[in-house]
Amino acid sequence: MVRVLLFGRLRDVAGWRERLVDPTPATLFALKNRLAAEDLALGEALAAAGVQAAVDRALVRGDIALAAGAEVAFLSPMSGG
Amino acid sequence: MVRVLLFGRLRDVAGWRERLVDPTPATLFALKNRLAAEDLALGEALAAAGVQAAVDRALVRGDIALAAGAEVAFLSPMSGG
Amino acid sequence: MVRLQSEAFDPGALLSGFCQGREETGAVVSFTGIARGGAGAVTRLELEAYPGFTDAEIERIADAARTRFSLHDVLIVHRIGEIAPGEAIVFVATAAAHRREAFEAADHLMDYLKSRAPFWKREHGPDGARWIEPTEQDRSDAARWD
Amino acid sequence: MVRLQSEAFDPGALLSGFCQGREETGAVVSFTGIARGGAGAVTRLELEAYPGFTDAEIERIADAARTRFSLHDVLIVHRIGEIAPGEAIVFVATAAAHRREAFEAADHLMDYLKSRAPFWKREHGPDGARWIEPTEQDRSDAARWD
Repeated sequence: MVRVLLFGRLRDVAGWRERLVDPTPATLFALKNRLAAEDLALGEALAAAGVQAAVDRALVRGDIALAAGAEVAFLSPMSGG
Repeated sequence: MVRVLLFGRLRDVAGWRERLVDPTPATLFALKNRLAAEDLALGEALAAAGVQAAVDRALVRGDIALAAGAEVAFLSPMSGG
Repeated sequence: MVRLQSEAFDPGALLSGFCQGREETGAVVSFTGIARGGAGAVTRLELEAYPGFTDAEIERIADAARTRFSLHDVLIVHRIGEIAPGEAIVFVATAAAHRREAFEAADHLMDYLKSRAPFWKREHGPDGARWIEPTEQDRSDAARWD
Repeated sequence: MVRLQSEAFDPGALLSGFCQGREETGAVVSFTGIARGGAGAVTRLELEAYPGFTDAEIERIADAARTRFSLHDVLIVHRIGEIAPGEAIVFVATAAAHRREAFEAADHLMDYLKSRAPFWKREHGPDGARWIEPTEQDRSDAARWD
């Protein structure tokens, strides 16, 4: 099981801000594919330019293995403060 | 009669910060000469680089006629705030 | 120190505390960012952070600035949640021996905060809500320090 | 507004007042200059102004900055008389729509105040008193804006 968080526009697209995904997907990309399979619009939004991912609060580039209990955040382009 | 004010180092040299000079000297240079005649050290200090004069609170370059009641200030090089 | 908070704050109270007991600090610069009303176009601002991530990112930048500009101290307070026009959004204070370092550090931190800090910001107005992204100016301001 | 005063002041209280009721000001920058103790080398500072001349000169520069940097407001408070280490000597605050103008105006005003404002300043320490003049750095900082 992993915890998924959405920030910014992504949340408007998905209609949720936080959910649990079970069982734990093997990798970050597998998680993205699973979310996209359930919600095409969200899948497109996650693939858009400027969207970043953080696993356990650290930015991640490319794919990465996910451990059970991981916190995965998808970050829309940041607004600045 | 004119009022003479000294600022900064000039005051240390002269030993006074404010005095009246009577009768009114015709010009600023005449006033300087009169002060120098009374106190050689002050005369030298007034002629030093960076010393400015203000008449009635406006900076003056060169000589200028003095009216009775004028306020003449001699300003040592400024320190900034 | 970096603090994210949903409560309104008084920039003056923060500055008073920050200036206290500094006998060797010659210069304190503060920046206060205020939510603008845009003559009625903006009724409120909504600012979201990712707790544990946003604060850690800002802390990292603050630490780098401390070294780069030889700061004696730095304080960053950032509002999150709902903010009304006229309220302070962000407060940055820097303390240094001389004014040049204090000015540059505050300027640099604000450029970073405005363009790269992980916040998501929405303006609400009579015509609905819109997400805000950094302007070109914000991006080029931040690039000055790279 | 420009104010010369012999009483100590709290920079935070000045900033609070300056920030109040600004719905269209996006940025407020403040600078606080603090008397440094120099690890005991300076026991007090003595600062003299020429009333009616010093304040008029500073007012003139503040007015020019208001125009040059499109400021919404500017406040300058300067101590005169005897100042102890750790006390604030000068407070400058600038308000503008955007941060760049507010930063530049405060920076500019401080460069002016430090190098060209008509004050006479003396440091008192265990070894006696000495008159202070602007440093080369102060002069070249001020020349950036000419």
